[in-house]
Amino acid sequence: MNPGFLASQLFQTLLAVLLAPLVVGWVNQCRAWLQNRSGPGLLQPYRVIAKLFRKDAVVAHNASWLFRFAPYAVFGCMVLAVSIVPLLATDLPFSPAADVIALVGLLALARVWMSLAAMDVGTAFGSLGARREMFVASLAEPALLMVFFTPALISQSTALTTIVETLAHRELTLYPSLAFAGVAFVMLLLAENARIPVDNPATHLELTMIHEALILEYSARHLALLEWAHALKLMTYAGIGIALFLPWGIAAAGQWGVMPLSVVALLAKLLLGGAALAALETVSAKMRIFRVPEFLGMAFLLAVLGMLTRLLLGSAG
Amino acid sequence: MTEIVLVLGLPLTGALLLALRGHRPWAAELNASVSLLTLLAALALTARIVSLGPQTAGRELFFVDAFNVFLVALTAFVGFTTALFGRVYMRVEQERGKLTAGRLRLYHSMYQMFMFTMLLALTTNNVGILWVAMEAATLTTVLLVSLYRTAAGIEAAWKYFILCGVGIAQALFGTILLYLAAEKVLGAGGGALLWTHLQAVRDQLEPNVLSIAFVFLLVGYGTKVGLVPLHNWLPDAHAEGPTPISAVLSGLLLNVALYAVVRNKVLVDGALGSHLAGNLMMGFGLLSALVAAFFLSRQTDVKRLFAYSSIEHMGIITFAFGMGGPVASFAGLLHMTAHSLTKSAIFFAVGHAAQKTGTQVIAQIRGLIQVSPAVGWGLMLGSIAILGIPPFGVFASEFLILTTAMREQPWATPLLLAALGVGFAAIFSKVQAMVFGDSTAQRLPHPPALLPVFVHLLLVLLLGLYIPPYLAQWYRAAARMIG
Amino acid sequence: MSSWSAAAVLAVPLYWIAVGLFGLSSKASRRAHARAFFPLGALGGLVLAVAACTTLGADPQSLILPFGLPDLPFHVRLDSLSAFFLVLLGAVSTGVSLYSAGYFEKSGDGDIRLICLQYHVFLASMAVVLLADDAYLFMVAWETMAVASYFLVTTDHRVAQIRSAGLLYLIVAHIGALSILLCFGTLQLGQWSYTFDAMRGNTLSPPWASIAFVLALFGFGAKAGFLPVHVWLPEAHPAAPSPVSGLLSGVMLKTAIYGLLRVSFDLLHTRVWWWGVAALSLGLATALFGALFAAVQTDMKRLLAYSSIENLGVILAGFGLTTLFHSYDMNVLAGLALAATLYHCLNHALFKSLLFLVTGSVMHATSHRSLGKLGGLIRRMPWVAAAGLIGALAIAGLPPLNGFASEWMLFQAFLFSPSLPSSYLSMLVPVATAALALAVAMAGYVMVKFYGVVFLGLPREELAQAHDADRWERAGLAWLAGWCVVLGLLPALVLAAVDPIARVLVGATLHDATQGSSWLFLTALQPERASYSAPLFLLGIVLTVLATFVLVRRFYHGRVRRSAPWDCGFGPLEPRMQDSAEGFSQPVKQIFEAFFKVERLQPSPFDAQPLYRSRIEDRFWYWIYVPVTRLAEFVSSLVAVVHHGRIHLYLIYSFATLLVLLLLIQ
Amino acid sequence: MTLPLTHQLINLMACLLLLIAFAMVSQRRILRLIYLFALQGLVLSVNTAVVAFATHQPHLYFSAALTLGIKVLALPWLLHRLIDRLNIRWDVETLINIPTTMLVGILLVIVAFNLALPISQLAGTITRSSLGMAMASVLLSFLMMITRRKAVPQVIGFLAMENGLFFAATSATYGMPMVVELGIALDVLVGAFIFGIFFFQIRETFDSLDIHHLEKLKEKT
Repeated sequence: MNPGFLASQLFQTLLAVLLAPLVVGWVNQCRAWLQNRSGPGLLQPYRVIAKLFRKDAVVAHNASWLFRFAPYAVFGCMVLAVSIVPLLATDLPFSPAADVIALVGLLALARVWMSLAAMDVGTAFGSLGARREMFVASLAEPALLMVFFTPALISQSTALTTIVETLAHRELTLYPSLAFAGVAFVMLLLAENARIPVDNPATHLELTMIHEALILEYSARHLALLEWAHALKLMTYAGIGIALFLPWGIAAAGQWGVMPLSVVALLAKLLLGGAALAALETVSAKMRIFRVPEFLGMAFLLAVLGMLTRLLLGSAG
Repeated sequence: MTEIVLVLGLPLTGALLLALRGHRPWAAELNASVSLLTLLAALALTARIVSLGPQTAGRELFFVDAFNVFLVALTAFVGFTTALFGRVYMRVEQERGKLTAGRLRLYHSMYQMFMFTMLLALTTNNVGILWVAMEAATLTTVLLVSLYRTAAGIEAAWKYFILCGVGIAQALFGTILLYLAAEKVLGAGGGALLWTHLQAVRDQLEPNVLSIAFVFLLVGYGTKVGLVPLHNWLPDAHAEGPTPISAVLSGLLLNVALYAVVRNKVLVDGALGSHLAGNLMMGFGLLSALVAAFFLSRQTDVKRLFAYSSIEHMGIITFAFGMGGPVASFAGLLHMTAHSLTKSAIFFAVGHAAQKTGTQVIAQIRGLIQVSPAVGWGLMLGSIAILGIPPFGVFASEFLILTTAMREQPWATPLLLAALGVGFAAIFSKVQAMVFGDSTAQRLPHPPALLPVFVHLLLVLLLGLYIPPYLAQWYRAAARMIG
Repeated sequence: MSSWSAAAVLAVPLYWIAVGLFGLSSKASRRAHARAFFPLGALGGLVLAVAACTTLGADPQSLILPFGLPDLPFHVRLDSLSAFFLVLLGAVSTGVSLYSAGYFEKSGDGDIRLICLQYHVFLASMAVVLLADDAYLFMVAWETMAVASYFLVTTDHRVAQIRSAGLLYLIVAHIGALSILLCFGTLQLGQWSYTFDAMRGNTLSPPWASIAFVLALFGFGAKAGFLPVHVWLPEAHPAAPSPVSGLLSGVMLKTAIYGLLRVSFDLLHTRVWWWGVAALSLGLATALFGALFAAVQTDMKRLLAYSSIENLGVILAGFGLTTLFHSYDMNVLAGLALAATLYHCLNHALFKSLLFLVTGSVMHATSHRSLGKLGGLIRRMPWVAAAGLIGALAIAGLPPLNGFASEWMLFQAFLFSPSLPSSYLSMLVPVATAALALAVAMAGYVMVKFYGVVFLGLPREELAQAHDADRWERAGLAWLAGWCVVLGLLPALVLAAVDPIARVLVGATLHDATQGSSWLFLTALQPERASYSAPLFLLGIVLTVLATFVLVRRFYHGRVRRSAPWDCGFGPLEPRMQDSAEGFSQPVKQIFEAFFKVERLQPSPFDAQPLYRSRIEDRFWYWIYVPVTRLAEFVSSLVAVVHHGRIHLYLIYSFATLLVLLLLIQ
Repeated sequence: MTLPLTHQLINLMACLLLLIAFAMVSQRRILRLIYLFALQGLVLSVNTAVVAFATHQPHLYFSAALTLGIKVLALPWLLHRLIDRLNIRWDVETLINIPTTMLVGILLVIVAFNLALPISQLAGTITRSSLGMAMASVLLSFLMMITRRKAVPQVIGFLAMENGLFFAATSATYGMPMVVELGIALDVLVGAFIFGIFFFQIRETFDSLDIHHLEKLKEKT
């Protein structure tokens, strides 16, 4: 592969990794505005991470190697995930190494590491978080696959590159089946990124918390990595959403000419998306933990419906 | 043919000797050695037949062909091994005061007498003599069934006597009708009752008479085969008699009775040109297998259990012969052999188990392999063999029967499947409980005679894995004869 | 290929039997015995695997042995399909035998000589099942396999549950075998033509072919643990010694898949589309069932047994998809589905046996099987924990291990099925895919539960005596774990092995099905269609992880302080505050309550020592098995009336029989 | 057409046989049963003799003598002694009511005749109807065995059945070959002896010859 491709890959990855906390910050900021609070500022996440990195780590007595290794693994998986998704450019050198199914697998891998690490210390909260996380995931993961399969049917491929090219770089057609998939995807995004109404990262209320319970035992650099990884996860989902549902303006790899344009497009989409997310979170209320399966079941159903409509309407769907 | 004289003469003289001296301590050894000599004679006879083909002897009074000579050899062999087993078994019974010397004498002489009648029934060429021998077989064993003089024993013997007597009377009537039909063709006199002659003219015999005759013969000999619903004597007699007798009843008498039925079936099919006899036999066979299977699950007495399993297997064999054709008949013969070897082995093992635990009640026999692994494994392997699990010979025949049935009588396969499945579950659950777990057995004064058990099982294993060519030839010839 | 390898393949079963017999006769002490004979068995497995590997793709070689029935000598045939499964058998048995050398030395129950004999006869019979080329030999080997494994399962026959488990197992196995027997009965042409060659030549009419297929599906399903004949599996696998459980689950279940493939693709020529649909739906139902029940188990071996049911369900679904494609002559797609199916067979064999061996070590170390007593073993037995981690990640279908690769291919195959001609079928696909996805995701949940509860957290009971596995056990674990990784990283190996099979069975070269696949890339149809590269994947993960690690270390090497975990300020944390196994599975129990038959014993607030117990039962037991046994009992009670004891009655029977027959023939 | 005297005689004997069979079915007293049995034997042997005379078969005379010896003299005498020894000579047993038994008997006769019809067509011998009669008496004896509750009458029924068979053999086929005849006779004799032994065994075990003692061996239902 020529260096141009490699460069664009590196560029996208770095950009995403650096941009990720900003997105979180932006969402929080929007939420603050919508709730008539003056927010902590866009750069707050960076400050948090930086501070955490400088602190001394506290690790429980009986924590094993797995506990200390997990943050790196999770972070690594997330970086990989974000570099698979075509944020700026399609057919990046890495994209043939993993299609959407592999992407889902990668996210699952990260999740499993995190849950195992949470169970390692052996506190009530850790296992509680792990249980809830894995359970939510075990419903969300198939739904996510279903969401992917609708465009995969449209583009006759599960490779993100091909999907994006089919959807974006051909003449514009409206796919009703994608509407279903889109709604389902948003619901999944909320569930997977620990946002209201499924989870609320702002509290440590044991009745409701999922993500926070998982990382309760972590501190300092480990916590920083996990937080960052969390931001990267949001970034990845945003990227997936963009690639599947508003793929316009994504450059083909190596076209440096178009690259700035696509950066701008990306930022614009992220701005809009973040604002929309914040709005969604603000208007909806946290639901009881046992309502979550119904919520996800709905998403699952919508995703399947999407596939069915696609099959029903044939090429028009 | 001197062999035949020996085969028949030895047991007879043995019976007379033992009738006089059967109560002596060495009587058991004498009994065994006579059986051994008989076995040798039978082998010689077999060798001759295999080399020279079917033969008649004694002014056509005897006729030996592939079909009956292999039964002769089998009978002599099982007779011998059973005598070996009985040697130890009856000694223990005597020392436990269940038998007096006088009864032992009765046992020994009647045992040889029984062997004589079996062999006579097999080797004779005369349908009438066959009948006489079958009746005599009943008479010789009936007193052995009541040998212990217990209430249950006497009851069982009485039922055995009455039911088989009545049945055999039907068979006599059938024989008379056969003769009636035959003399039209062959003229009055001895010739009209000889297989060899009847075979020759079987297609000229009057079908009407023969169909009626076959019904009487089937009901008659079928009673001794233990076909449902004529079987009711069988479990009682097996359970109450001394174990060696149960072994020979199951292993030999049933075979010989079935042999009589099949012989007649050949004639009748020939005369009718229809498949009437075959259909009747298939019906009885299926019914027996099915009913026996459902009986099995309720048994609490181990010997009754295996008596019912004998009914089941006789049903399967009858079905196979009824189906006919080279493969099915071959399978039927193979199953006969395998069944009598296995079943007698099982009865040997069960006998020792019952003596060790002092009871025949299944619920009180536990954990045999704890105390005496040999008995335990003998019972376990024997049951596995009889349940039709390879590589034992019973499986080979069941394989052939089932696959053939699937092609020729598909309707029957669900019934067979049900019978085999239910039977398997019933027997194995009980056997497992007896063999495994913690033990209730104790030691015995004499070491058990387990050689016969494992010799039998080894032979059955051989039948499943490798049937020697001459044996195969022999089966084929017999199967061809049965058609 | 060379004929020596075929000869070696044929020799190995005999060698195994010989080893078993020597083992039976040897008088060595338990330790010496285990050390001596099981490694020999492992050697046989290794030879088998290698030799079979070299025969892959070669033309079939057949041989006639002078045994068996007179007109039906034993026919033996070694073609690619057999070779593939023989490789599976060899590879797994190598690891398991190595492990057994350490295991059986320690485990007290059973006579080692008998175990050795039964163990090696079991291995040999499985090999013969795969080699047999006529119905008789096949059935002989098949039933021998069942009986040998039965004796192994009931090794510790003093325990009542183990006895009943063995009984149930053997009964189901025998009924299944009978139905396979009838299947062969429909396939043969009569007149002693029981060889598979003859059956290949015999084309059946569709109805008869369907009967044969259904019989085969039932018969082999009873061995593979498909619904509704799965009940024996969760009983028998926990009852057996762990290496045996590994073999049962890893290899024996696969022989059922082999038989299914052999019958429906090799012996039967007619294809009916609904066979595929039946197998597909049955498989998915089985997979979901297994996953859900695995999630709520509290005994680690039962949990693994149910997860076996789930995986076999996935395999059956793949088989069904293959049949479906093939029935519409879409051979390339059929090839893809077949490749996925076989690949998953191999993977499941490896990681499931690995996990069973892990449970064996755990049981030896702690003498506990119930998850409620374990925990924190990662610190006491690092080796086992590491092996277990690999196994758990692999079976959870996580990249870049082997479980993911096969599931990836299976999903690809599913995504192609909208191209099926019938619209109903293609509508079926989303639902099917969804079910599959749900089962796979649930597997992840199950494995986190398994690994987390056994190896992580704090010991729930005092497990001070827990010790790590010994040399032999480590060797076995390492062998299997290593293959899990290798097959995950290099799917190309497996594809190369499967290709000849696909060519024979569905008439498609995988080269079309997976164009542009290289050692690096695994693709479905065309590269732009879909591609996945495990090595790059691993590379990516490793690189990024290393990079972050180095960077963090480089810039932020702050101290690490050890302290007690945060206790929310209310006092010391106890191990019992962790999730128990029941607790972990509680959400599943709650959401999918309809599937389970749950008995809950709830404590009242006033109990002196409150006790909470909940038992999960299998509804099928009450839907099918109980009624059937009741029916049998009822019938036998009816029959028993016949034997009434009165001699008059008996005379009347024979009298009536006589009259009826006489009137009948008139 | 009128049959020759011998044939009429044979038919007469057949009718007698059947009559006696009916009589036995309805007979309560054991002693009388034994007499009836002896009578039946007599009829049998006479019949055999007649057949022998009609068909000039010397060996049938022997057979007739044998029958006379065993069935008319030996067995009845034996049974007689037996019931003396067991002193049950005045035993009376209650039967299920006679008319029904009779009715069943009639039905059996009809069945038997219809069955025998085709055979008699074929039988070119002098025997025409006698076979049907014989079969009827066999079935009747069977019926008798079914209805009896005591051991001895059951045995008598069994022996009567043998008589019927003999009659069939002689009249339908001019008797079986000699060797068979001998064998059958021997079996009957031995059988009778063993029955005797049984009577004593049963007696000493249950001190009664009532068969309802012999109903213990059954399936638990």
